[in-house]
Amino acid sequence: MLEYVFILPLLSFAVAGVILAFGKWLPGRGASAGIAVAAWGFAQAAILFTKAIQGKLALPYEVSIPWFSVGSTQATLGVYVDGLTIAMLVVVTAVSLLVQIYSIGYMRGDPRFKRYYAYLSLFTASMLGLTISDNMLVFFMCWELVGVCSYLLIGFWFEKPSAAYAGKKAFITTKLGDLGFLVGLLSLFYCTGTFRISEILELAHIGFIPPAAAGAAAILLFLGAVGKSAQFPLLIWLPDAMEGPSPVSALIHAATMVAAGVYMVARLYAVYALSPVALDTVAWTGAITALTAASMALVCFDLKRVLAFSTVSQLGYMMLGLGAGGFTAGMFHLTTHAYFKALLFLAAGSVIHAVHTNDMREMGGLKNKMPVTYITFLLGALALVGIPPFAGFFSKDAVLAAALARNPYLYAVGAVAAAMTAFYMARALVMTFHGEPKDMKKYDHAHESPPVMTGPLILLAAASVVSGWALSRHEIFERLVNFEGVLPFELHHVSHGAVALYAGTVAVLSMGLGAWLYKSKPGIPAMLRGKFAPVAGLLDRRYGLDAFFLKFVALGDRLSSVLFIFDLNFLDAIAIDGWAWLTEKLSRIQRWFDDNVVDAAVDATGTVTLCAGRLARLAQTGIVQNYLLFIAVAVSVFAALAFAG
Amino acid sequence: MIEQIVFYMLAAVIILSALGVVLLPGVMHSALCLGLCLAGVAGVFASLGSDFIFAAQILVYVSGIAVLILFVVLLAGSASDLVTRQINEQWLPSLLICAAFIWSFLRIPAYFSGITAKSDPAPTVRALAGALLGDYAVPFELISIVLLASMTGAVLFARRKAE
Amino acid sequence: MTNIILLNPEIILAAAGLFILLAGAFIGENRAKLLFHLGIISSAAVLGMIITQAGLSAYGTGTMWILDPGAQFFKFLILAATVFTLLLSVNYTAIQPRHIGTYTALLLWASCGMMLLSGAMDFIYLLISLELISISCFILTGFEQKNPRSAEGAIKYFLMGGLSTAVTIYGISLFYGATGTTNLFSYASAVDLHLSDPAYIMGMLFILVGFGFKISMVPFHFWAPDAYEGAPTPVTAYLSTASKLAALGAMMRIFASVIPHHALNLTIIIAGLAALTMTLGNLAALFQTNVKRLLAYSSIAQAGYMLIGLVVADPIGREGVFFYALAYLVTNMGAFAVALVVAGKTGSYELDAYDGLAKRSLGLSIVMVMFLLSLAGIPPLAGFVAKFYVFGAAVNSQHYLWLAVLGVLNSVVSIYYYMNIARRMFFVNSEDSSPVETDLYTAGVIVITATAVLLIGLLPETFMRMIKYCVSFHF
Amino acid sequence: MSLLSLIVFAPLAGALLILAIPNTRTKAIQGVAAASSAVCMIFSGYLYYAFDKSTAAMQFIEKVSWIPAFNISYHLGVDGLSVTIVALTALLTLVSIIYSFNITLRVKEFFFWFLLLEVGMLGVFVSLDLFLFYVFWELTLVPMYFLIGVWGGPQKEYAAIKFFVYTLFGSLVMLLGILALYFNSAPHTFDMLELARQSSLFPLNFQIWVFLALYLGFAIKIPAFPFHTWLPLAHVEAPTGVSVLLAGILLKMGIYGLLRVSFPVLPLAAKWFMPFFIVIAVINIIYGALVAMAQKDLKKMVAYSSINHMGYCMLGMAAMTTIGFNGAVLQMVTHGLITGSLFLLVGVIYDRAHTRDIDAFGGLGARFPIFAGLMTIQVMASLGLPGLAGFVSEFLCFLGAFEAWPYYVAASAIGILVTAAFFLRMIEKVFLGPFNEKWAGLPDMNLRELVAIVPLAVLTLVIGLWPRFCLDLIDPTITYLVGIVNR
Amino acid sequence: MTLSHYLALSGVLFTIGLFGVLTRRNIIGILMSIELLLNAANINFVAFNRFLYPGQHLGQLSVIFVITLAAAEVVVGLALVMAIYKNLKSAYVEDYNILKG
Repeated sequence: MLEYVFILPLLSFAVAGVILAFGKWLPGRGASAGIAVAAWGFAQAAILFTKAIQGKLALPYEVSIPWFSVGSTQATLGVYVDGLTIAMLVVVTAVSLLVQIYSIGYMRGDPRFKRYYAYLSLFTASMLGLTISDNMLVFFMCWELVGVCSYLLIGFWFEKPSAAYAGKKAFITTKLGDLGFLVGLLSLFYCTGTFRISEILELAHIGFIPPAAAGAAAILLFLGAVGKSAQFPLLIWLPDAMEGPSPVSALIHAATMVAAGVYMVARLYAVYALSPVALDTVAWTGAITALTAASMALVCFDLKRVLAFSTVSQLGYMMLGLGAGGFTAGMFHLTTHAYFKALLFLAAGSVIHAVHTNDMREMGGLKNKMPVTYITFLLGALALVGIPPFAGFFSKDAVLAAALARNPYLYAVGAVAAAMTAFYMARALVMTFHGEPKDMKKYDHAHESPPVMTGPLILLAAASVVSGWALSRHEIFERLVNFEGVLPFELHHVSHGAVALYAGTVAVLSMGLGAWLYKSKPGIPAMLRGKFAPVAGLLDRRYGLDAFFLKFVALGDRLSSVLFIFDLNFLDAIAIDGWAWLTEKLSRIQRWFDDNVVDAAVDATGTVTLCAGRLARLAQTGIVQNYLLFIAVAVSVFAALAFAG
Repeated sequence: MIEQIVFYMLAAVIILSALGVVLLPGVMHSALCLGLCLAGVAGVFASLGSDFIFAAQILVYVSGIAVLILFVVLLAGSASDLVTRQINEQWLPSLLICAAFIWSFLRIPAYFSGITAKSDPAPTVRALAGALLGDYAVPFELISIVLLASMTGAVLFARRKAE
Repeated sequence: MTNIILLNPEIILAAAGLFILLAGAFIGENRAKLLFHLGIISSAAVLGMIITQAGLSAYGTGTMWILDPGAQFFKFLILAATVFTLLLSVNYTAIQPRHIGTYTALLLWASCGMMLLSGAMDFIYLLISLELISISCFILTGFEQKNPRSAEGAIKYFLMGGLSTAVTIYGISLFYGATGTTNLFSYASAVDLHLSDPAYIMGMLFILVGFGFKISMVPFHFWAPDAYEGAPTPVTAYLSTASKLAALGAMMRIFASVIPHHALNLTIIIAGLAALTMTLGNLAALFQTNVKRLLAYSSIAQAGYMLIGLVVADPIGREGVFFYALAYLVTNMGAFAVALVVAGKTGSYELDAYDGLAKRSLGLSIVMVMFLLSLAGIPPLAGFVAKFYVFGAAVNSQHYLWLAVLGVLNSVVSIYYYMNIARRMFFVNSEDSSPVETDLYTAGVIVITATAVLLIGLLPETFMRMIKYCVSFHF
Repeated sequence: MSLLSLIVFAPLAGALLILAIPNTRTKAIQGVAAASSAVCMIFSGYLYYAFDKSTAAMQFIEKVSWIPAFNISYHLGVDGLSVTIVALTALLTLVSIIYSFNITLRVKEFFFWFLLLEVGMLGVFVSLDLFLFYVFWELTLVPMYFLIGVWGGPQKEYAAIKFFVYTLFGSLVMLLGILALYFNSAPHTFDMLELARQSSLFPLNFQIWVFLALYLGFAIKIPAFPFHTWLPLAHVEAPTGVSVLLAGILLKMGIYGLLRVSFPVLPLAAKWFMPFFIVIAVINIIYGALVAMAQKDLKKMVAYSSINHMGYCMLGMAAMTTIGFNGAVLQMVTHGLITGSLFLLVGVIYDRAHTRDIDAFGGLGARFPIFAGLMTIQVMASLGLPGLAGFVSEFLCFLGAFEAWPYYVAASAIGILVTAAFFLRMIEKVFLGPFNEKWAGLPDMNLRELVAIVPLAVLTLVIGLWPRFCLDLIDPTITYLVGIVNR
Repeated sequence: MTLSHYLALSGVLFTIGLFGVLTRRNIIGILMSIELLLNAANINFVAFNRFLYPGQHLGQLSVIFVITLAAAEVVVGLALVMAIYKNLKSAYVEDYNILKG
C-alpha cells in the first residue's frame, strides 16, 4: 500500500503533460483524465487513512532513491509517510477531486479549458509531492512549484490586467517569504548536514541542533510560511489572488497551498519546538494575522475577498494553534477548514457563475433562486463561524484552548477574531442570499448551477458538517498525527468545555448581531461606515500594507534605474576618474572632440587616450627644425641623466 | 708661446667665422664664412701635425664643399634673403639647449685637463696610406659606393630640370 | 685579406647595382621593367648565397667586420625585404621607366649597406655603412619626381639624417677619445676602464642618437611619418622594414652584446625610450587618416616593442628581438602590399579607400585583417608569438616587468586603429563595388607574407630554433 | 583516435570549405555550416557518452610537442569540468547556426566567422596547455568582432570595438600572468596539470600577483563587476545567434579559466582572494538583477540577467567546497541552456515585430501559445524554478557558499527576488493583459525556430529533473579539484 | 697647449653648429651648420689622436672618412635642395610642411 504512495504525484504530473499534449482528443477535453487520476488518488488516500486510524500501517514509512550527489552530499527523492502526511493527503486529494469535478461546470466553454485542467493536475502533483516528500530539498522544490501553479492559475484569465497583476503579485510576495525559507533551509542543512526530514527530526529530538541555531533556522523557514500561508504582513497577495477562477481559489487559496505553510511548520515541529522564541513568533504572527484579516473582512464588499480574508484569518488560527503548542489543534483546523472553506469558495463560485459579479452590493435574495447553493453556503458559514456541532467548532475550539493554555493574550486576540468572523460571515450571507435583489437584471439572469457543480457542494457540505465531530471522536485525529510532546514548555490543561461554551456563545451572538443588522437595519452599517470612515478606509486599504510594499517596489525600481544610469554613464569612468578630469581640462584647451566611432567607442579611458594621441600628433608639426629641436632637447636631457647617474 | 698664439688665433677665426655662418643674414656671406672656418680647422690640423688631413681639408672641404655650396647659393638664393629674417622663432629655446650642451661638453675638457703632447708630430701620409690599402681597404672601397650613390642622386635630381 | 671572399654577397650586390645602373642608361623605356627583374634575381641570388653561408663564423679584415649567424639572420631579412620591395615596385607606376635603373641600383646599394651594417664591428665601418644606407634612402624617398610630398619627405629625412649622422660622428670621436679605438673587439676587452669618462658617456649617448634615428625611436622618430608618407610606397615598405631591422641588428650587437649591461644608465635610458616609443607611436597612430602615415606610426610603435627585448638583453630578450624582427618584416611588408593594391585601385592612401573592401575583395580583406591582427599581436599569427617572446623576456627579467605591462596597454590602444581599418573594410559600405584585382607580383608578395605570417604563428618552433642558434653566435 | 582534435577542428574544415563556395549559393553555405557543426555535435555527443565518469583524471588526452623551445605542446584533454561545457558549446553553436539561417546579409562571411568562433570556444575548453589555451582564447575575439560589427544592431560598431578592446585588455594582462607562471615554474612549463602540481612552489606574494593578472582576464569575460560594462552592449547589438554564444559560452570561459587555471595553480592566492571574490559575486547578483529590472529592452534585460547569473557561479566558487564548485560548473551549463534559449526567443519576437520594447507588446500569450509557453518555461528556469535546470545549480551554489559566507548568501538571496520581479513583470507586459492588436498578423514560431529552441528547452527540463545527467560527470573532477585547492 | 683647449674648441664649434641647425631658416644655412658639426668632430679625432694616442693614426684615418662622407652628403643635400627649390620656390624649411600630424 504505502509502497505505491510515490505514484500519486508522478501520476498527476504525468497526466498534466498528457492533458496538455493530448487533451484535445480525450473525453471532456482532458477533464476526464484529471478527474480519474484525482479520484484514484483520493481512493488511495482514503484507504491509507482508514488503515492508519485502524493502526494497520507501520508508520512512519520511509523510502528513498538517490537523486544526485555532489561530493559526499547526497540528495534523494523519497517518500516519508506518517499520520500527518496521511491527514494532509486526504485533504489534498479530496478537495482536488471535488474541485475538478466542479470545474467541469464552472469552466465550461472556456477557450483554455484543457490548459486549466493541466494546471490543476500539475498543482495537485506538486502539492502531493510536497506532502509526501521525505526531504526538505524536494519539499522546497514542490513548495516553489505550487507557487508557480498558483501564479499560472491566478492569472488564468490573463487578458484581464488585474488578473495578470494579481498573479505576479502573489508570486513575488510569496517569493519574498521564500527567500527566508531558502536561507533557513541552508542553515538547517548546516546544522544537521542533511535534508532528510526523518533525520532532521531525529537530530532535533536528541538535541543535536543547538537551540539558537534551530530557532534561527526555524524562524527563517517560517518566513516562507508567512509568504505561502499569507500571514501578516505578507497577507496582501491572497485577496488579489481571487482574480483567478473560483474553483482555483477553493483548491489552492483555501484548502491546500496556503495550508502548505502550516504543514511545513507542523512537519518540522520538532525543530520549532527546540526554540520557544520560534514558537512564540509563529503563535503571535498567527494571532495578529487572524485579527487583522478578520477586521479587513468586515468592510469588504467583494464576496470572494471576504472569503479570502477569512482564509487568511483562519490560517492565522492554524499558526496560532501550532505556535501555542497545539499541534493537533492546528492540523485539525487545517483539515476542517479545507472542507468548509473550499465549500464556501465553490458556493461563492456558483453564485458568481450565476450573477457574473463579485460585488455583494449587487446581489441579494438569491436564496430563492439558488437553494442548493444557499444551503450549502449556509452550512459552510456555520462551520466556519464555529457553531456547534459543525466542523469549525471543534477545531477552532481546540486552537483557542491551546492558545489559552499558552498565553491568555493569545487567546483574547483569537477570541476577538472569532467574533469578527461570525459577524462578517453573517454579513456576507445576508447580503448575498437574503433581502431584496439589488440588481434586478442580474437577479433575473441568475439560476441554480448544474449538478456537476452542486454535487461537489453537497459532498463538501457533508464533510463540513461531520468532519469535526467525526475526527474528534475517540481522538482519531490526534492519534493519527501522533504528536509526541516535544514542547520546551508545559502546557496548562485547559477545560475544553469552558472554552467551547464561550466560543460558541460569542459566535452565535455575533452572527446574530450581524444578521440582524444587515437584514433588518441595513442603514446602520452604512451609517457606521460613514461615521468611522477613517477606520473603514484603513481596513479597506488593508492597514496600508499594500502601499507599504508598493513603496518598497517603487524603491526597488528607483534604485534599479539609478543603478542603470550609473552603469551606463559612470562605471567606466570611475576607475579613471583622474583621467576623465584631465580629459575635461584638455578638452577645453583644444576642440578635440569629433564624432568618430573610436571616440565614442572608448568612453573615458579612450577619450583620454585619444587626447594623448592628439598631443603626440601635435609634436609632429611638419616643420623640420621643430623636430630637430626636440631631438636636441632629448639629447641634452639624456646627457644630464647620464651624468646624474 | 708661438704655439699658443697660433692656437688662439685659429680658435678666434674658427669661432668667429662659425658664428658668421650661423648668424649672418646673407647666405652668401655665411658660405664665405664657412670657407674661412673650414680653413681655420685646417689650420688646427696643421698645428696638430696632421699634414695629410690638413691637405685633405683644404682640398676637399675648403675648395670642394665650400665652393659647391656657394654655387648652389648663387643658383637658389634670392635678393630678399638679405632683408628677411634668417633666424627662426625657436632661437630662444635653441639657445637654452645650446647652453645645456655646453654645460655637458665642458665636462670633457675638464676630465682631460692638463694633457700635453708627449712627442713631436711625425709625417703621417705613409702610415695613412698603408692603413687605407690594408686593414681599411673595405671601408675605403665602400666610400666609393657611397660617393657613387650620391652622384647618382645628384644626377637624378639635377636632371629633373629637363622635365 | 684572404677572407674578403666572405663579403662576396655584398660585393655582388653592389656590382649588380652598378650593372643595373649602367644598363638603365642604355635600355629602352618599354623594356625597363627588365631591370626590376634583374634586381630581383640578383638579390634573390645573394639571398641564396647567404643561405649557403649559414653557420659560418669569421672575422673580417682588421677585425672590422664579422660574419656570424646573427649577422646572417639580419642579412637574410634585409634581402628578403629587398626582394619584396622590388616585387612591389614592378607595377608601381609613379616610378618613371627611365629611372628604373637608378631606383633599382640605389635599392641594391642600400641593401648592401645594410648587410655590411649587420656585420660591422668597427665604428668607422659602421658609419660608412650607415651613410650608404642613408644616402640611398634619401634619394629613394625623394624619388617620385612629380610629387612635392616626396621631395618634402626626402628633405626632412635628409636634414634629420644629416644632424643625427653628425651627432653620431661626434659621438664616435668622443668614443675614440675615451677608448683609443673605434673597434668593438678591442673595446670589449677594456671596457671597464672608461665607465666614468664623460667623453665615453657622451659618446655612447650620441651614437645612440644615430641608431635611434634609424630605427625611428622616439624622440628621433619625427622624420618617419613624413618621409613614409612622402616616399614611394614600396620604398616606405622598405624603409619601415629593412632599414629599421638592419639598424636594430647593429644596435643589438652594440648595445645588447658588446656593451656590458651594467655599464651605464644607458639601459635605463633605452628602456625609457622604448616605453616612449611604443606609447607615442600608438597614440599618434590613433588619428591618422592616411594609411601610410598610420603604418608609419605603427612601425614606430613596433620598434618600441622590439626595444623591450633589447633592453632586457638576456638570451630570451635577444631571441625575442630576432623573432620580432622576422615577424614584423613579413607582416608589415604584407600590409604595405595590400595598401599598394588598394591605392592602385582607388588612387588614394586615405582610409576611406578601404570602405567596403570586404565586398569588393573578401580575400584581400581577410588577408589584410590578418596582417593587422598580427601587428596587434593576436594569436595565432606571427606578431603574437613575437610579442609573446619579448613580453616573456620582460616578465622573466622582473626588472623590466613594467615595460611588459606598458606594452600590453599599448597593444590594447593599438587595436583601435588596426581594427579601424578592418572596420572600414567590413562594416562600412562604399558606392564603388567593382572588384579589386591584384597584379601578379603584388599577389605573390601578399601570398608569401600571409603564408609566412600564419606559418610563423602556428609553427614557430623551426624559426625559434634557428633564432636560438643565431643569437647564441651573435657577438 | 584523436577525438578532441576532430571536435575542435571539424568547424574549421567547415569554415574553410565555406570560403570556397561562391557567394550566391546560400543554401550550400548554410548546409555546410550546419553539417560541420552537426559533425562537431555528434562527436561531442559521443565524447559525452564515452566519458568515463568514475575518474577525475584527464581523458582523451592528446599531447604532441608543438613549440619545444618553450616547452609548449599541443595538449588536449577533457575532464568533468570541461566535458559538459564542450558538449554545451557544440550544441549551442549548432542551434545558433540553425537559427541563423534567417540571416540574408553576407551569408558566407557570417558562417565563416561563426564556425571560426566555434573553433576558438571549443579549443579553450579542451586545451591543457596555457599557451594553446591563450591562442584559442584570443581566437574567439576576432570572429566575435566581425559578427557583432557587421550583423549587429544600430550601435554595432561601438559595441564591437568595445567588446574587442575590453576583452583584449583583459586577456593581454592575463598573458603576462601566464608568462610569469611559465618563467617561475621549474622546469618551465605551460602545462596546466604540471603547473598545478608545482603550485606549492609558488610563494604567496607571487601567487597573488599572478592571480590578479589572470583574474582580470577572466573577470572581464565572466563578466564580474565592475568589468561588465561591455556585456549589455555587446549582447544587445549582436545578432541573435551570436548573442546566444556570447552569453552561453563566452562568459563561461571566464569561470572555466578560474576553475581550470587560477584555483588549482594558485590555491593560496585563491584563498586570499575569496573575501573579495564573494563581495564581487554578491554585487554581481544584486546589481545585475537590479539593473536588469530597469530595462525596457527585452534583450538588455536578458543580458543583465546574465550578469546576475554569473554572480551565482562566482558565489558557488567562493565557497571553495565541493558543493559550491559543482554548483558553479552546473550553473555554467544551465545558464548556457537557459539564457541561450532566452536570447533565441527574444530573437524570435524581434524578427517578427522589429522591436524589443517590453511596453510595445501585450497579451501575446493568447495568440502565440507556443512562443509564450517556451518563453515562460525558460524564464521560470532562469529565475530558478525547481524542476528546471536553473534551480539545481543555483541551489548548489547557495548551499556551497552558505557554510563559508552565510551573510553574503543571505544578502544575495535578494537577487532571486529581484530576478523574479523583473522577469514576471516582463511576462505580464508582453504576454498577459489585453492583446495588442498591432501584432495581430504575426505568425507563431516556425519550424526552424522550434528546431533551435526545443532541444534547449528539453535539456533544461532534463537537467532540472535529473541533474545527474551532468553532475555525475562533473562531480569526481570537482572533488579532486577541491582537494587540490584546499591542499 | 693641452688637449682640453682643443676639446673645448671642438665643443664650442659643435654648439654653434647646433644652434645654426636649429635656427637657420634657410636650408642651405642648415647644411652649412651641419658641416660645422662634422668639423667639430674632426677636431676631436685629430686632437685625441695627437695627445692621447700618438702611436697610431686611427683618429686621422677617421677624419679622412668623415671628410669624404661629408662631401657625399653635401652633394645629395644640395641636389635635394635644388629639387625642392624648383618645386616650392622657397629655401626656407618652415615652408616645407605639407606633411604633418
